[in-house]
Amino acid sequence: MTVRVEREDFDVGAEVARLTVGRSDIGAIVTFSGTVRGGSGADAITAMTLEHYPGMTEAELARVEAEAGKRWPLKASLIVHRIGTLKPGENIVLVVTASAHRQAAFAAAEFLMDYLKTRAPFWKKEMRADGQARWVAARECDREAAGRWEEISPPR
Amino acid sequence: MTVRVEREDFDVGAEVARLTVGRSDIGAIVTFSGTVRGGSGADAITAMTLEHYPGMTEAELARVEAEAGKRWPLKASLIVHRIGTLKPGENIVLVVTASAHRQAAFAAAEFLMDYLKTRAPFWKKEMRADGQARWVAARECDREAAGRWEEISPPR
Amino acid sequence: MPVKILYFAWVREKIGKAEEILDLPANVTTVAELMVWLKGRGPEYAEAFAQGDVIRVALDRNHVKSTAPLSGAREIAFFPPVTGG
Amino acid sequence: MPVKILYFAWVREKIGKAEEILDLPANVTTVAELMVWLKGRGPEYAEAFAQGDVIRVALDRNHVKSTAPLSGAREIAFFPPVTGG
Repeated sequence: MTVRVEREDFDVGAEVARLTVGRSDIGAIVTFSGTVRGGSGADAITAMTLEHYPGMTEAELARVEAEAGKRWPLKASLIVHRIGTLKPGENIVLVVTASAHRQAAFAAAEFLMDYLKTRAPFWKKEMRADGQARWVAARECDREAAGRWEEISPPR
Repeated sequence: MTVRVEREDFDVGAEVARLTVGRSDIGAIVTFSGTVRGGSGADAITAMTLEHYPGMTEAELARVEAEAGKRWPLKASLIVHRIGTLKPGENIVLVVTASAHRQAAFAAAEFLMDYLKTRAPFWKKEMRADGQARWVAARECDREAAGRWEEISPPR
Repeated sequence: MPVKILYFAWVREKIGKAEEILDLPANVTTVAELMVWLKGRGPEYAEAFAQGDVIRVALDRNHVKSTAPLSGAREIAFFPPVTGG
Repeated sequence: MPVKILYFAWVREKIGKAEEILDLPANVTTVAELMVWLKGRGPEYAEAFAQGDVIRVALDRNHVKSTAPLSGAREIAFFPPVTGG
């Protein structure tokens, strides 16, 4: 159960290897990588800057990860979130979940992403191709996605 | 959209990089890795051998992948399944899905795994610590997991 | 018309061969009839097909039900429920 | 009692500073009251908090609603809805 906030890029394979090395109790590993989309036409962007609330971010991600560990029988999990200025195609966020079976690993990874999107104090600013900079607006569908976990009891 | 059946191990990070290199239209990448569990006590295993139906396997995986591509707006996908003799902790299967948004990538990866588990002609034989060899029995919960996709209309 | 028959996993082990080419009698027109006919070929077949309802079938590399007509398939495969992934 | 106030993203940009230490009047006891009081500190605050209902608040690094009492929090942060991930 690890949380990191950093400027450097991550390598999905290396992170999975580190999390699972020497273990034979894991049967299923799910990773989610979020990347910067470049958009197109009037929505084309040249870069994205990620600002966060140092201290609260780590605390919030750790709370979210602990909650996932209570809901599903996870063998290991990892959240890495980058900050600073990123170009289209670059990695933003990585979530890894490992469990004995795939259902728990999939559900926990989705849960972590949904909660991270609505609770972790990060803000994205897009640098647009037309020279304008714009703070990204929160998406209503992310609030709905997070809301669904409050009704479902976990499939333990 | 690629399908491979092979003896060699795969590297999750390298496969993701190959699928996404030079692309800025992808926002979400989900990977699923299935690995050999070692079990414990009376269920401890020393190795697992994977047999398949050459020709049909590739055709079935391609059909499953094409079906996922019809149901969700995928930018890329990959299925790699290993054959031969594997030790506890080793990789068995890799599924990668890439889309603009995470919901499609998650759903398609789960769908691919559920269908692969019930349709792709692979059979596992466990070599047990007590010297016995045993064909793994199909799990009813895998049939149920695949069945749920026949009722849901895709969230396009 | 000779047909290629394939066996996988424990079906293969019980029958003792991975494949064979057989000429099917004209009255064997469905998968279920083929399984009954194969059972008559010897005790190893009888044992392999003893639990016929758990055995899965593919005609020319497509999953079919046991009620399916053979429909001129050139390659017929018998195997247990799949356990990959 | 001095309190550390933090501003993030466009709240920070509108106010023109990332943080400040302020002594709050005794009659400011809830998040909502603090937002009203901050609005009175100048046009940049008034603009930042003009759409008070979209601004999110954390007390000592925990999300709270705007109706929450300040309860002696030492660090209060104002920011737009989060957009990470």
